[in-house]
Amino acid sequence: MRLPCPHCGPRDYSEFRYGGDAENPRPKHGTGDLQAWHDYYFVFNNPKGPHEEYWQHVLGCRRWFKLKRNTATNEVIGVVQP
Amino acid sequence: MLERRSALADAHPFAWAALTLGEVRGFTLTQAAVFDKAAEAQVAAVIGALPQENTRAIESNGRTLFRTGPLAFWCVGPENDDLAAQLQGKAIMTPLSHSRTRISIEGSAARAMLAKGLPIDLHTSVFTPGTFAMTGLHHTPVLLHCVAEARFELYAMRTFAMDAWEWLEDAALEFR
Amino acid sequence: MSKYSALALARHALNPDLPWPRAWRSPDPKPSYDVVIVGGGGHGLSTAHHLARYHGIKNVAVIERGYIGSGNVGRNTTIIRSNYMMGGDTAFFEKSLQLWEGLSHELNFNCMVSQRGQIIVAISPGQMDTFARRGNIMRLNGIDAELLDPGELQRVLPYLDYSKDARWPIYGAIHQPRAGTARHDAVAWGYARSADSHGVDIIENCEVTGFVIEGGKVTGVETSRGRINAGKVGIAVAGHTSHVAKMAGLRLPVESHILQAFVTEPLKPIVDHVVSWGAELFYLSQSDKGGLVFGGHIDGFNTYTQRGQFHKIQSVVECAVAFMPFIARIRLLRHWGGIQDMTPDGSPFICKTPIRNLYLNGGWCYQGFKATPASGLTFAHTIAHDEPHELNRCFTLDRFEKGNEMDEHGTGNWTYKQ
Amino acid sequence: MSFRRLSSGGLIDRGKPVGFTLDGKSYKGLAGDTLTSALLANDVTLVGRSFKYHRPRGIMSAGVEEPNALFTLHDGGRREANIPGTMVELIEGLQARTQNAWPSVELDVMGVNQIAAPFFQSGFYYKTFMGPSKGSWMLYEPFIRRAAGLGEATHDFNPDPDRYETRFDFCEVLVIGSGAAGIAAALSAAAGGGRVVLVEQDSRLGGGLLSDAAQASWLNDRLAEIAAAKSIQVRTHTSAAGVYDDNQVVLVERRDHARPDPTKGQARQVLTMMQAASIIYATGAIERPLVFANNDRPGVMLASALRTYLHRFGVAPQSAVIATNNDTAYETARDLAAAGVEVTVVDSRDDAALAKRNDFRVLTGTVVANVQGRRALYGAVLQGAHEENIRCDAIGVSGGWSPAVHLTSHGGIRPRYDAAVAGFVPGGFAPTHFGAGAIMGTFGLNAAIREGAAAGAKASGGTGAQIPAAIGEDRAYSVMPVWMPPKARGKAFVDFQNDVTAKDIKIAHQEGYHSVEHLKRYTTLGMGTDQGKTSNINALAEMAELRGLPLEQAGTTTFRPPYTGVALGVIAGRTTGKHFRPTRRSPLHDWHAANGGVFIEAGAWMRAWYYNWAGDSAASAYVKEMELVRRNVGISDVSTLGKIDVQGPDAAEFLNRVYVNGFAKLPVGRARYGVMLNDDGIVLDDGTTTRLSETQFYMTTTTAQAGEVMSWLEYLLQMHWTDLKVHVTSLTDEWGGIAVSGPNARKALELCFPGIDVSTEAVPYMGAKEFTFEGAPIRLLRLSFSGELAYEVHTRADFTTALWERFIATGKPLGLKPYGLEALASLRIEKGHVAGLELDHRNTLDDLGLGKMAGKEKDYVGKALRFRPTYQAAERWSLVGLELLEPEKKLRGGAILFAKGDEIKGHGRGYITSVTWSVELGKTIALGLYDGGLKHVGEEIVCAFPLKNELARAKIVSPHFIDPEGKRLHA
Repeated sequence: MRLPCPHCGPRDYSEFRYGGDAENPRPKHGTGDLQAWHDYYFVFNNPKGPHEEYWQHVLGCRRWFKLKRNTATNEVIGVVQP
Repeated sequence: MLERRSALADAHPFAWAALTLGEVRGFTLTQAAVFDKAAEAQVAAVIGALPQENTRAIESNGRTLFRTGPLAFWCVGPENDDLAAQLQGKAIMTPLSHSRTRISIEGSAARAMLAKGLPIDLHTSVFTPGTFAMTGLHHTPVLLHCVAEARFELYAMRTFAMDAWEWLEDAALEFR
Repeated sequence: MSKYSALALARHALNPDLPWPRAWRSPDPKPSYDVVIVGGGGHGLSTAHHLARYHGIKNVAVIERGYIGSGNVGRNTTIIRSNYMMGGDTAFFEKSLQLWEGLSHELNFNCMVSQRGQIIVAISPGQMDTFARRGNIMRLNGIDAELLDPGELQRVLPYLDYSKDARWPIYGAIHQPRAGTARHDAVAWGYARSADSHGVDIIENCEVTGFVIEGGKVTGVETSRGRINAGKVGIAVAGHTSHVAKMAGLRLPVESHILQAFVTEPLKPIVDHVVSWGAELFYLSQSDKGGLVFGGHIDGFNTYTQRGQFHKIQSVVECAVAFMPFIARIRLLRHWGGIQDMTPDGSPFICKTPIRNLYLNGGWCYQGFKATPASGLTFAHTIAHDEPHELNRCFTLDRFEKGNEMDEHGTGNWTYKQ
Repeated sequence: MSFRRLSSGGLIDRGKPVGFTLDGKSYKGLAGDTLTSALLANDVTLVGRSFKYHRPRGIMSAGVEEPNALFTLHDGGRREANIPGTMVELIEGLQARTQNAWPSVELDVMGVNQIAAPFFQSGFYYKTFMGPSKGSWMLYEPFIRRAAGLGEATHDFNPDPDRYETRFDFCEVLVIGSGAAGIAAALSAAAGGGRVVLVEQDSRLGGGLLSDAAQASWLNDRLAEIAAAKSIQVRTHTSAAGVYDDNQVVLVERRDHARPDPTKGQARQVLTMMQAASIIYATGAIERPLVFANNDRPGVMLASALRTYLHRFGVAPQSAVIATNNDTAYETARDLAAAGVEVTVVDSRDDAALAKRNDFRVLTGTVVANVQGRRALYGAVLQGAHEENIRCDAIGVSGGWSPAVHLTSHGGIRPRYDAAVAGFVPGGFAPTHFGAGAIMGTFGLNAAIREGAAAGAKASGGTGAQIPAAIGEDRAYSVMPVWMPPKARGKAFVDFQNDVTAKDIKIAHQEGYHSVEHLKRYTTLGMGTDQGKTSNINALAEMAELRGLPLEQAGTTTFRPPYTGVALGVIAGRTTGKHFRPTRRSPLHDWHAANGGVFIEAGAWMRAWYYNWAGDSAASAYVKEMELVRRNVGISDVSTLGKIDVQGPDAAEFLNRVYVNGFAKLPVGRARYGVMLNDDGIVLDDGTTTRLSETQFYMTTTTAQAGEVMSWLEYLLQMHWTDLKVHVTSLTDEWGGIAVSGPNARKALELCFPGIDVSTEAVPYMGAKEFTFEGAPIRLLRLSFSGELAYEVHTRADFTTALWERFIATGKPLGLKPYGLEALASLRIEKGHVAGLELDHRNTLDDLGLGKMAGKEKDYVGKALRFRPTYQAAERWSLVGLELLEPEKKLRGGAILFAKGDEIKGHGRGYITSVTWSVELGKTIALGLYDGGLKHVGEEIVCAFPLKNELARAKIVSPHFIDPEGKRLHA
């Protein structure tokens, strides 16, 4: 698999680390009750299809980015601009 | 003065017909980071033109400059380069001279040897002089800089430098 | 059910035209069942077997999208063991191992349960301490476990790399003699044949497309072969749990990941145990057919494709060659992937859901296969009595809200790192 | 005398004899031979025994699909089993052994299995071996295991002395297969100017053309063009093993024929991870056997194989029957006849026209129903229009062709059945994938060339090139498959390697194992080393007929990588042994090595475990080293600690968020101990952070969590707190660290840094001081992990060794010495600092007795989920200290804790994490977690270690064994 690092361009999968689900909005710092943080941290859409997720180009420029990828095909749809 | 000791002090550089492996010592590596383009301009005002491409280094006032992030640079200058002082307050300066060990790889076999470990396209038509890449060698981060058609400099993490060296030595064996 | 035995085989050998009966029927779905199990994998079929045989609930359908056993029960590395130390795990997995020990007789189907022992090799003194804690808990719960020092280990496993060239030295190992392997396909087929013989309808090539829910209560399922009404519905589709549960409007603490498995060419016996390594997750055994079957860690990112990344394949094979150098010349014949439910704490769910009469069995992470018998036993009990069996009390959906995680290996609450 | 070498023809060098042995017997072959062609030339046709029935087996094919002719090669560490002789290039002195037969393939005692054969029908082992009692399988298994398996891997577990390489490569167009279509594709793609790589698993380019003497000149002209084309890179001996996501193709090159020397760094095999912009599959097709009684007898071969042995190796039988259901076999017959072989064609198709235009005998509407002969055949028994027996040395069979679609389905696209081809063709292609030639069911040579040229043009995005037509016209291809075996006595094999017969498939059908996967798994069909290359379609077709379904509805099989077996060694490459994973070294590594330091692996790090001045084992040395620190002063290497530069206007706010305790008001020049939680409220890491200026902090983390913490901070800043102006950079490699600990620590500093004020006023506890010493920047932090008066002296990595040596030299009068990791870890236990096994991702702040640190008012990461009900429960396992009450006994990490009077079973009330001998208290102490924690101080408990049948009494005490009020820290 090749992943599009927003700084370095397309690179081999082996240069990256996965950072998990990016579909749940993180409660703003200092806000959110137990339920809100539970739903953010522990419950997932886990779709079979397009999925937003975090990756870090950890052996490269160390950029984190939000990637949209089809979990049914591993096809990269693109970097989600913040 | 306290004596400096390189991570490769006990390594054995070699020069064969097809391949030369050595260490470059006596340089200053400074990281400059800013938070916006305006601040980047201020940096440029002090040290000169900054590289605009993410994959090509430029030479500027005796320094080699790499754009290592959207708003971050590696500046490799001569020993005792006081860039950090010059840019104090203008940018976030982090001296990294001791963080990276600079390994030189030269010769007709250099690309073939590096291709054993680096998941990037090293073809002469692609990885041309001036090109650099931040990538992985043997599970550790490295910055590879193509200095000339057949000469490369590999910036390895200091604590992994000997490991990288031993890996390169082993990879080089068939080109002896 | 016509009994399988050496005698029956002889009868068929002498009379070649005498046909074998079908192992299980291929019925059309009835309009309604007392219980519908979604998923014809090991867990679903085991559940149906237990419902029909031990709870007298025989009007049961197992609905399978493809062919039975097409999921992880036929894709795993066939290891069975009960070396668990968390309160809610120990008894459950030991019960499962005990059921394994009698399974071939329970089903009159040879599942080739081979208690050849599992040996896990430690690479640091600290790791020996964590192994010791696990082993002590096992012993205190009547489960077999023993520590091996490097000398003893070298006598049992002469082929590991004990040399100075090894990246990590060997400090010893923990051994569970009763652990081992079983023939994975046989488990699905054996449970299917038994469930079928007790009246369960096994319906293959039938995909569930939705749930019929009225007033917070499930009353049936929509399928590619029409609506099927049901008093109760159990979901046992590990790998696709989120996907199916979503049809019932549920979001779960589950992500789908690929775990790869590998088999080499068939060889005469060389590896007589299940051997695992503490350096990285790595486990290997030799199948009765002679292939070395091994695996490692999940690739580590959400996916429903059954294709793994080659980088991961390399890192697992690197473990194999570094750990047992003689293996280098043996050839990899096949590698494949299974889609596995991963939960934040690495432990499963066997529980009720917010929807009445809808029950969930999933989130198995790495331990689905070895859990198959006890999973069926406890899930059947949970469905039959509408309350958990004592062995699956901890496998609830709300444990993360309450702070009752069961992180057996202290990996931390990350699905993709578990 | 049945097979023989012809006096002329073939691509072998009759001037270069090559000696080799089979089962110790010497033979001569020729340069250019494969092991099997050389054996046939020596008229050796019986080369193995079958898997289940131990039936005599011969050579069936001339390629990768070979199911029968498997050999064991070499010996010692180089021994390898199950190697198809068709793929072994003959080299001088090659030692080959036959397999699965004892004492020899001629008289194999296990042949008795053939008598019991009816018993061994498919799935028999699921139906028996269950009695008499529960565990009975364990009695049968050893026999089953010994009977199963093919070759023997090793006797002595010698490691493989050979060397393997892996490498990365990139290209625009990858062409897989070098038959007519592949050659045309490569030449056409090269016109696009990009990098074209042409891979061929065989030892030379040409594919099917090598078995077709008539095309020799066309082939040679094209090969010359390829050699001249700079942009084409040719890789022979190279098979494409698998195709992975985003066009990563794994190529495996074999170099055995070149006799590589590992001591010269030459690899035996090279694995290339090829990143291809586009891929052209020109993988050809594999001929199918026909299913009839005794179709496995030595001498029954694929018709195309007879043709290959004739044209490539100049080897042929005296007489042959060619049994076919399609047109291609006539070319084989024609060529054999031309070479003087007595040929009869037996064609199941009832078309008189076929008989005419040939100069050899053709019997149409007729099939071969059975075979005469056991260890070598001598005749064919015909059925149909012509019922007769024909004497012959070989039977060439052609059941039609199966396109080699395997690689195209690795990406998840299922093959599609094409009735005209009577085989599966690619079910579709990704946009950057193309197919050409026989794989597409295009069997005409010129059609394949046109298809290849077109694919080359598309793949390269260029206009392509005109490729000259092959010699002669394409003949039409027609096939009329017959799937069911003719009625006759004897086993009719479908899968030769796994001994799966037509009858076995019938049984699987009776029992309801209908789906393709059930069929394969129940009968083991296609599970051998050949992965069913010759058997899959015949089996699927028979099952389809039994079910009364058209083949396309009966389903297809999924092909999994690798296409052919790949040695595990070449997948691992050089990433094994000491290079298995990278080794991380402190700047002081060389000093430790040279000065009696003994190392221990700690994650990637090599750390000084203990020094031999104190003893010759960790157990004996660490106590001396602890005494040194408690009573005098020692130095220790703490360079492995994670160090992070945190800079920016919002640095203080940032730290205030990630640590549970406050950092906003930390004064410049002061350090503070901090604890971080993960979002879930579990302790992530701890460490000290020093404020160097209003906007700059120097953070340290544990050695183990350094990488995780760094990524975590970057994640928060880059993905969530983008409004914060903070930049973080790892300084772990930039700074080395030396811990100076003990009552005389300040004296040691004064001796080392004359003229620098290190008084407690200048550097109070948790104070920091930056200065330059002999050109080296120093960060002096007054911190203590040991509980003694202690400092951490950080300096730039390259200076660390010199500074360390300065401490050793100037500290001599004091008796200063180095201490290692074991003592460091033991000292912290005495002080009750948590580390390692206490920070195991399961414990909360309160479990570790750190709850009070958390700011009541301030917000911090993990605050919300920290307050989940069970995390706040009164009775939790939390940190306690333990003192052993029975000196003659041992405390051990991993011991389970029970209250006095508890029954010693179940899960207990806690466990021991860390144990040490306390030099201070003169007894064994430990840290552990215990239900209710410090509420039980003073109680006697029982530590159980059933693995060693040990019980020991201990007392619960505060984990702060020494100096609880911290006088020494402030001394």
